[in-house]
Amino acid sequence: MTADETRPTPESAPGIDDPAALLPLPEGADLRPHARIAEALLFAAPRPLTPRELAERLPRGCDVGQVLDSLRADYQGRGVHLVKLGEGYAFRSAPDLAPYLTEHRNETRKLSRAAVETLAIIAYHQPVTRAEIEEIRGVALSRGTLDVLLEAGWIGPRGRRQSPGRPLTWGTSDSFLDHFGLGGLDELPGIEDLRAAGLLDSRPAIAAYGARADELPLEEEDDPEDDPEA
Amino acid sequence: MTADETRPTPESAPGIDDPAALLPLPEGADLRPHARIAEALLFAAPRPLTPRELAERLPRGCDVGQVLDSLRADYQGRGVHLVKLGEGYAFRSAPDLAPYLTEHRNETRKLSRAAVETLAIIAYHQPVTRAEIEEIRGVALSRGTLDVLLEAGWIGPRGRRQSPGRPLTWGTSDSFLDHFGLGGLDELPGIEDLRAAGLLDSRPAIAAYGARADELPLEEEDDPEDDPEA
Amino acid sequence: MVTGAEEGAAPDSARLTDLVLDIDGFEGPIDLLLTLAREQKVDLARISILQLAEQYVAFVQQARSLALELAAEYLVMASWLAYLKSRLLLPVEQTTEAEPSGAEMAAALAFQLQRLEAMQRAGRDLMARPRLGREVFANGQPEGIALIATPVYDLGLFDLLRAYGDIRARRETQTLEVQAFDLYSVEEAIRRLRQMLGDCPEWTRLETLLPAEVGSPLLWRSAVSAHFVAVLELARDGRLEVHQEGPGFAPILIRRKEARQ
Repeated sequence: MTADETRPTPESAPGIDDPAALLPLPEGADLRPHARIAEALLFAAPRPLTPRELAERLPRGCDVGQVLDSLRADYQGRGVHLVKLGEGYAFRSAPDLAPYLTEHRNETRKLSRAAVETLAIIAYHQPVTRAEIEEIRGVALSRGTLDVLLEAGWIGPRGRRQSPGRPLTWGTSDSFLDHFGLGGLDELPGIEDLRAAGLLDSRPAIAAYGARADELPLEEEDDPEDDPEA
Repeated sequence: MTADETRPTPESAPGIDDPAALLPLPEGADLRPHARIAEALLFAAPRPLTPRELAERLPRGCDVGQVLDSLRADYQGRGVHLVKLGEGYAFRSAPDLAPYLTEHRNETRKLSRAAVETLAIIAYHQPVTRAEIEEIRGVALSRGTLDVLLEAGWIGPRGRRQSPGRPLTWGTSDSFLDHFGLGGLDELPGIEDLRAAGLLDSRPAIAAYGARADELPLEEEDDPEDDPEA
Repeated sequence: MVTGAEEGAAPDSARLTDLVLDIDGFEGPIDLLLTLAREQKVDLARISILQLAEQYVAFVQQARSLALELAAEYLVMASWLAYLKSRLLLPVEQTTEAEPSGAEMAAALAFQLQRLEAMQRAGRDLMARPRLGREVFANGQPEGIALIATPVYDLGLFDLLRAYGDIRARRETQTLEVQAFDLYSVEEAIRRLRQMLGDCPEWTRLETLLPAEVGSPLLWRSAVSAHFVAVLELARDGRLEVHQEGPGFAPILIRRKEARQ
């Protein structure tokens, strides 16, 4: 076969090319050929192998215990260890190297509109219950919305409201302040600041009832004269 | 994972518990801590890792080439080898131990003769167009031949030839090199001899025959709809 | 390097028949030619193309005598080889420049045969290598390199404030809609006027019929317009007559319209 010419020659593998040469092993013989086979078997196996399973695949007369001991010793202090997992044995990366096998990466994500609004409501109305958030937004909170904010570390529970059902309340965390560059919650701009900054838009629906809005003070904060867009 | 509970404590891992301790490496320092990390990385990775990928995960200032050389030497003669596969490196069982590992062998579908020849032509003549493959084989490629090679992940499109019709060209992939244990295309069996003999020249074959063949429905399969990319 | 020298006997016809019957095993005419060429048992670089052409033509004739159907490309190759053979046998003459000489054509064919043989051998060599998953194995339990993604949200204070501003704006809208129910409805005005029509056989000023208990100016204005619309509705239904003296804001008069029975 021409392929053999380019095949890497097995480096110093004494007498393993012929599997038959391995059968009946004399007492105290070199473990190395068997250790090589066990090493490859444990490496390639899709699950840990028990000593019994190894013995079935190794040449007859081979002391599996000895082979495993010698392999374990070979890998001591290396980046990969031979470990016992239940009844079986397998190679595993050394536990102290776990930090190198873990890649930490920042992943830029976009928050859903619902999450941003919920965060805003929690920030302005804390401590606030889920029901109150839903009332303010006018829609039910979907399951994941609070989870996303919790995972981001921006909100946390703030105890229970002393009202029927004792609902949990939510508030913002220190890392919320960090992220948004706020020295404290009192630095959140008030309603009037928002309006002055053009962040509180009037909706077309208001114009439709404009005649009436002139005469009726709607809410204490909502002085129409202040509205720069009116 | 319950497996972790049975995992032994790392035996004699000198001073690697703190990853930060490894950064800036003095000239001529002990390779061993870095070799351990590279060993674990290569062992854990589900595919070959390039020196660049290793360098990104190793402490700064580490000579990846040296680390790889030392690891390769460590594993020489063992049941598992560190091999170069294309641009990457990976641990693989020693080829001479194949008889002991046959149990893991997943029976791959036998490739047709046409597929084998086509793969060889793509490997040795890449980038090569479908028409050129047909010219070398003297016969039209049947429908499934390229598909089989594509499905195996061994070939991929290599851009279009700047010639009339802008035909798509084909080449081999990294997993081709991985599957056949090749460190690079220059390790293809006998490629140097073939090149020296001029047999890899893109010389058109028997011009007169080819010209007449053009008039025959030989290439009816070669319409653009056949483009496996489409 | 290729000559038309006659070397070796004509191919054994029994052997040819075997080849013909095995036609499905060939990957085209070049592959068949290669098989025939190997029978010459010489280096392909020194193959007798003339002899090869004869063998091939004999093959095609044999196939026809056996009434086997040959693919068109085999017949095309046969005619081309017959042509090549005639070119090789004729004395070399001054041919036109466009037409390659017989020797050139033979050399091109020899090259193609060598090239195909090289690729067939390369394919076999590739397949004979220790292959991943067959002779060589990767880690059967790769632990993988874990990716721990820390989400970083692209959200600034501005976005947060803007969202809160939007919520507040929406709340204002909602409040207005709720209060809008206080407006005097046309339906109510119709109901009210119908009840009062019995007392209006004569022309009556609409404003005297308006409700007195309406509180807010807005509600009163809506009551005026609701009653005006109600008057128009009832007039259309033929239940009352409406009359206005002069233009502009002159008083609107209504009276009951007698049912025609």
